[in-house]
Amino acid sequence: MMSFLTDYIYYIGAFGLILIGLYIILVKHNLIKVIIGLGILDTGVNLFLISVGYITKGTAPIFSRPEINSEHMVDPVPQALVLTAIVIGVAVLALALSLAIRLYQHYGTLNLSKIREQKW
Amino acid sequence: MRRIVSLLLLIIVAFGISLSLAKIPFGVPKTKVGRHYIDEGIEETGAANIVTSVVVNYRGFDTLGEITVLFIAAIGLGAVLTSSGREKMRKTEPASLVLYTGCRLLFPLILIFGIYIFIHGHLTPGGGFQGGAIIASGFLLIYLGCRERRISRIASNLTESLGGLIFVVIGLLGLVFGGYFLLNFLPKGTANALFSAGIIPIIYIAIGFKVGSELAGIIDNLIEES
Amino acid sequence: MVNPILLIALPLGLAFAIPLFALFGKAAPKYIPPVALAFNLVISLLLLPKVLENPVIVSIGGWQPPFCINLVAGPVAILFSIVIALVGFLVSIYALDYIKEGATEKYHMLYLLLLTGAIGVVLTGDIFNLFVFFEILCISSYALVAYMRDKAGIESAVKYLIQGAVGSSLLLIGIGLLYGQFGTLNMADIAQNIKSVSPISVFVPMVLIITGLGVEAAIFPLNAWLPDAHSSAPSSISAILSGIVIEVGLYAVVRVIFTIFGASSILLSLALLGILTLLVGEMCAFSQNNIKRMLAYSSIGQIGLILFALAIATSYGVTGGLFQLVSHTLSKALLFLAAGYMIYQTGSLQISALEGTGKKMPLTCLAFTIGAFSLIGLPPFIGFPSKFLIVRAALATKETIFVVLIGLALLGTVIEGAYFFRVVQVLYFKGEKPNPGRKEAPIAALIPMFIFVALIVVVGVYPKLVTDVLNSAASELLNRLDYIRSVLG
Amino acid sequence: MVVKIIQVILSPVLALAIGVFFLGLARKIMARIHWRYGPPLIQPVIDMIRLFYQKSVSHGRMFDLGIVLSLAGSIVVVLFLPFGGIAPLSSSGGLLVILYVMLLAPLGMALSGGQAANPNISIGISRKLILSLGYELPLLLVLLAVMTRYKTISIVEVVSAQQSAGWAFISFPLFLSGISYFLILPAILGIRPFDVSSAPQEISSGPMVEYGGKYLALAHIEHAFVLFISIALFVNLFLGGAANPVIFFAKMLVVFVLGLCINAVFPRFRIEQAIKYLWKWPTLLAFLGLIMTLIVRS
Amino acid sequence: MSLETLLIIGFGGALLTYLVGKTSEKVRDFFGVAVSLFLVACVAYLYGKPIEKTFYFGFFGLGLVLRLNMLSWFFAIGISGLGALCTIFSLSYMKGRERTDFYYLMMLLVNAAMLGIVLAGDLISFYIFWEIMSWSTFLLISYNRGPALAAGMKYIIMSIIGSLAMLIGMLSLYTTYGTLNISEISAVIASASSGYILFILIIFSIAFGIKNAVMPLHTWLPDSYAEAPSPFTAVLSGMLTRMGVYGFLLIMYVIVGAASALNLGSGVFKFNYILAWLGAITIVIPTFIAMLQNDAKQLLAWHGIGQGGYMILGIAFGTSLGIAGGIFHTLNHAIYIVLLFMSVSAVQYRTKGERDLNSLGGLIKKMPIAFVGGLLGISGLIGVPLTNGFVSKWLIYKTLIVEGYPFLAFAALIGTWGTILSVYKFLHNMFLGQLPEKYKDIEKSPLSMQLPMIVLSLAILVFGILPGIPLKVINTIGTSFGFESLNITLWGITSDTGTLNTINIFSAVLVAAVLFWLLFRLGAKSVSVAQDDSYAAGAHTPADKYHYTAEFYNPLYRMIKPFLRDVIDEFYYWIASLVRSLAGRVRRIYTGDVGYYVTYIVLFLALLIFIQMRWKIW
Repeated sequence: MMSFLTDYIYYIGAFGLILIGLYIILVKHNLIKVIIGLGILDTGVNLFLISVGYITKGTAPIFSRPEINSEHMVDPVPQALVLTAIVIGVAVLALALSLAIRLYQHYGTLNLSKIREQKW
Repeated sequence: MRRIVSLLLLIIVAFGISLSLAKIPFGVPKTKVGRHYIDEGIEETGAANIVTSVVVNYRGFDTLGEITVLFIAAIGLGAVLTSSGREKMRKTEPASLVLYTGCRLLFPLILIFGIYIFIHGHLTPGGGFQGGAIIASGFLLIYLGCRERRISRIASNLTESLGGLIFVVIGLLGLVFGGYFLLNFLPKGTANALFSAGIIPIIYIAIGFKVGSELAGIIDNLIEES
Repeated sequence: MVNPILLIALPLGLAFAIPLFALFGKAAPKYIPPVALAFNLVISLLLLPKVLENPVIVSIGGWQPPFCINLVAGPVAILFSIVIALVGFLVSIYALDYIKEGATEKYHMLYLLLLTGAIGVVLTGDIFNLFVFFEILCISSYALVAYMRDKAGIESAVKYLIQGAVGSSLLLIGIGLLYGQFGTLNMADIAQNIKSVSPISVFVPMVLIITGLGVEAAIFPLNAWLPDAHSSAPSSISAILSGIVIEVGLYAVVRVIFTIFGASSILLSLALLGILTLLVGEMCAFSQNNIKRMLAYSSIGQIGLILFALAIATSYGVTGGLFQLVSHTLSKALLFLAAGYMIYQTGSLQISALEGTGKKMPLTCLAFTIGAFSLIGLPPFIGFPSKFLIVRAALATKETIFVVLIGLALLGTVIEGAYFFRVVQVLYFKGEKPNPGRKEAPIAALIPMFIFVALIVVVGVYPKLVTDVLNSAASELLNRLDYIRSVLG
Repeated sequence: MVVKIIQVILSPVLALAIGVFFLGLARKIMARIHWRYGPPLIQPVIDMIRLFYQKSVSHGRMFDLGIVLSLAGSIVVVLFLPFGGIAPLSSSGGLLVILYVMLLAPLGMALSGGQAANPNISIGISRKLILSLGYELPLLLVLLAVMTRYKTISIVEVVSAQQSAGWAFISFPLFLSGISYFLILPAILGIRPFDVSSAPQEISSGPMVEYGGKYLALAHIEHAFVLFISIALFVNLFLGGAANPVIFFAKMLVVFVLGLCINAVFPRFRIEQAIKYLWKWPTLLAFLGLIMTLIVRS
Repeated sequence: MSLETLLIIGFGGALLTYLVGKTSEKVRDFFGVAVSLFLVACVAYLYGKPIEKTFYFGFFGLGLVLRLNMLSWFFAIGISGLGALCTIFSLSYMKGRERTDFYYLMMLLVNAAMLGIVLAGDLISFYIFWEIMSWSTFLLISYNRGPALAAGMKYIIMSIIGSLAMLIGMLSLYTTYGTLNISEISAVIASASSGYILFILIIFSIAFGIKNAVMPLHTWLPDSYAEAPSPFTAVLSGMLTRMGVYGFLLIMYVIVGAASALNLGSGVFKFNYILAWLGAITIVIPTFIAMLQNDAKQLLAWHGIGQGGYMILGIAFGTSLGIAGGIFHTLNHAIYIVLLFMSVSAVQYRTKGERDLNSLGGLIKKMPIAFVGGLLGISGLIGVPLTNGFVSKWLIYKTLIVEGYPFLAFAALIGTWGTILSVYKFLHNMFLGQLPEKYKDIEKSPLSMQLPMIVLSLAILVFGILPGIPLKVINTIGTSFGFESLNITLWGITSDTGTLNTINIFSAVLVAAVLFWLLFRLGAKSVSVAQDDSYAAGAHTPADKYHYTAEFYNPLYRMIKPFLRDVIDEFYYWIASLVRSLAGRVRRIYTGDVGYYVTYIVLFLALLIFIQMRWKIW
């Protein structure tokens, strides 16, 4: 059990974040909270990607000196992916917040269960 | 009720994912593509920072898309937020002199630091995005400190589009010279030298400015409206 | 030698350059999208003959796949890029006059980027790159749905954004799981090794990816964003959303299932899902009074039909599905464009408000009627050959389940007929005195509409024009080994 | 050929004579049943001739044409019916044609009456048509039974078949049909108790209310023909026709008197009552007859 | 003169008429009439020239075939001829209406489409023309606003269902035999299992039964007939509905072939026996429903259904007599029903659209031509001897009796008597009886209406007295189906089980009529008085024109009305309301709450995973 935790702690953390984010989006009615949930979800996903590429006792994949040993360099690809994913997440969050502002100006509330003019 | 249902669903999902996750042992080197990059990257791209070489060269196309996404976000934000016509100036009492001066002192330094980050993106950790974010934080500082200062929309828009254009044009030049889009057609130079890695620094500089102005624009818009 | 990369690079560059053009004049930006998309159309048509022989593989950065991102310009991709460029081009012409208020140059940028994202999704051969372009597609459509900044638009955009964001996060998880297991992101490379690991550990990422993409593809339980977004976006955008975005999403789903996972065993459940989607969509559309919502729900129904046809997974079926996809794109885009100006003139979204429009704006109503007939599948319009192919494919399987399902699908068609004919009646025959304050749509809107009409009629009368492309596209989708071989050499 | 022509001329005259004779006979017998003396037998003839020279009103072209048309129709039917050996045109379509040509008479009457805008006429016509629907139901079943029984639609062949095989009226399945026909006979004739359509007391003899003078005379002639036709049809179909006119006439006389005596005691039906009656017993019998015929045939 | 040029003239002419109409009404009218007449000329010219030509491979490599044989020629001439007459009739009827260009466009389009249907030599082009006909008909039925919309909706829904059934049948044939060419299919289908043939027959019968309004599928017809613009109602009732008969002939005797089509099932459960019984039901019930109608067009519409039953009854029995009767009755029905609708619409045209039988009357002197048309029309409909309807009905009855189906024959005959009652009411209430005050001074129908009516009246008499002319053509059709030939004389048919000889009847009636006319003239001169100056038990009829013929058969109604509810129609409406309420429930899925939507997404995910866990679909 303990070993499982130690082996998979990053995964567990990552998916913990993912599930928390999803749970927030599922049950919360406040738009801001939902957006926060989206943020948490993104973070979890990014953490998961990073930890996929991790190597035990890994080092950053940078040849600050050419003769450096590349044995334990972690996988650079997930890091690139995460970079992209972060930026995309930022973009989505920014757009979401701007929409939230407008929505509030229209409805005077951010309670999603009250904002139901578009239905059926 | 809703909570219970969602918990139930999430448990099922988590269980399923864990099944697949069990096939991905943590921390053991496994990935062939990544290995290839680590082994060959420095010869192939001349960038000491493999992550950078991956970001800008191997998977440069993703990065192009990535800045496009940020660009879209900035535009969309503008489209959603710019209140048509009326430019409303909000009444706020000016900040204290210390804060004011401090901000104006710090701002150039932050700018310099950001620029340093993305100029050395191919050597040290960091790069265009990080640098851009730092620059944007500088602008944020200005907004917080001295309220009446505004970046000019025109300028930021031009920077954005120029940055994007430079990226695309470099890619197209690669297509022209070598028949491949985003081909690293410039001399690679020696690793760990500032002037190395061909197009990578150029692209990173473009990205840096672009990201900086975009984030600044986003902040500007948000402050404008809220 | 034209390089498929231009299909993405040109519009992207032009979109970036739009602020520069804006310096030359307020009106300059709105001419950029038509130009760019006309370029794309020409390039795709130039590529077409070469592609029909064997797919063009373009690797970016000059490295060999799987070590770089590569574009696969196969028949499917080129077919889609032709459709996207064509529809985008016509709709952008329509938008010249339709989009007046708001920050118009932002609209045109977003529009162009949206289409670029769509083209990128269909062209790319790298799954993470697919994700990136998918995000371009989604985010720009979120922004465009909200473009009018009215109550409905903002609300729909928020809902759309939340669902889309959840979907893309799931997609990303799936991609991460795949990368963790195969250490590569190249679709062909993954497809090559897909059978080397235990089914369940591949199934979960597949499900995650299907779900993530399915949100855009409007598969039944995932399509709740669609009616809101379609009905409250500007009509030109509704046309694009319904004509391109969901089709591209469906393409992604099918590509993932057929090519990457070769999942022939879940096709039956996909077919059931398709029929479910069809029936739900048609039912909801049947009980609508808001014309754009009605069209939106009917898009759901059509997507269901397409999914069903593709899930038959015989060459007939896939050909029929792609044909139906093309015909739906043309017809539905036409319908939304026509409806756009009707609504603009009547000032109301209610169907009942359209009474007597047929007298005041005859050409628009004619276009609408033809689109509706084509969608129902009446000859001599394009909807008929596609429906013909689908039914033939379903019957050709000689399996009871498919025959029953096609029966249900045709039932859905009857319902569809019911509501479309109702609208046609309202347009022409309802209401004694048409309301005076209406006039015909401007020429800039009529030209694209009637190009659509011409396409619908011509292809409907002479389907041979497209069948060759569709056949080779179907064969590309169906045998993944050729795909793998052509990418990895 | 000459024989043919003679027959063609002869049979209508005979028919007319017999019909008129029956009319007179009818009044006589009625009177006797009512304990009156009654008019002489040739009274109808006298009436006709007198009427024929009286003044009359006409309501227009159709008013004249209609009655002529109906008389012509009756004549044609007479020509098609074998009368003893005399069957001038019997080979021109058989029973179906007769059935249809019998339409011409009421149709003509109705048209001619219809042009005169008299409420009584409308009411009378509607009653007559309803009544005809009432008795056609059993009549058709009867005719179908006969035609099915002898596998032909030609009435001559029906007759000849009976001459070999014996009367239909006493052969097993068809006697039911025969009885049913006998029951509906007065309805076909429009005499009591089925004279709702031309009830003199309530709607002043319905369709004929506008008739006067020659119109009325022709209407009487028409009635005489109908009388002849319906009885002759019965004789042909069920009593095996006859070899020579005399026997044929004898059979007709028997049928007529019987029918009259049976029905004379009834009061007049209201129209619904008439329909109900006609659609109950005669129809039932005719139906049974048809079923039986089918069973026997297979 | 090839067939595709014929069709091109048809369709192109329609479009041209529309375009011409944009410039000038007069030219448009002339042009439209010219096109329709030209089509008649072309078809007539093509008589007896069998053509079969594959001309177009664009449609998935399926050759689209156009072929002309006796059957298609027979229908083609009827279509083009009646189409031309109705177009001429419309000239004055449609004058001054709205959207007349559209009307003529659709009218000619429907004609061209019907020509395409009968000329089609393969099922796919058959289907294409069929669909074009359906939607253009829909547009024309809805042309009169108001209640016409519901009628049009009913029509199009049912015909979509029918054509989808046809699509399935067609494609199942295609997947089985790899061809859609009618002659090729008919060559190979004989080898198929009887079950498959039964399936094909049934699924096509749904399509054609809907079009021909066979009893359980008839409900679209009355409303559509009543609401469509009257000249088009004539086309609709005359030929368009009878495309169903053509389809039955095609599927039963051309494609499947008499040999196998007539021996499906056993005993009373033979396909054609059941079909015949459907036909019989279709005769009886609608005819008696027609008796209850007080709307002239509704009444004729129900008769349209009933007469369709005769045709089905005729062709269901694969005997040469029956086939001949069925086909001939199709033609005759077309002629007299078109004539009747024309006379109704003439009255409508003059009385400002009045078609309620209870408020018309006495028009005989005002509109004599219309009256004669109506008289001959109903005579044909009843089947009075010497009108065309008599001959075809005679053939059908004779078939039924000789084949030994007396109950079917009974149904047919009793249907005829119902017809007599209802159509007499039709004639009486429109032209006879009292003339209402407000119609005192209406003048007779315009020439462009009289002309077609005269032509059709003559046609009725000619075909009634010389049935040999059409019967020769029909006989060749029957023999082409493989039935033994009838021996046709110019006067009728001779056979050992009773012959038909119209000349005897004709001459007899003529002579007798002449004799009695003379006798009549012999009598004392009659003074002619006004129509309504009539004897009413001493008093004059009251001056206020109370309409005495309202509810003509009231006693009968009281008796039979309870049994004649149109239950089937109510059933369809029930289905429709069911679908509507179901749809209303389904859309509740999309509650506006985004939380639910995300729940759906996760639910979908969880469901798929669960299914995989449980059933291992991968």
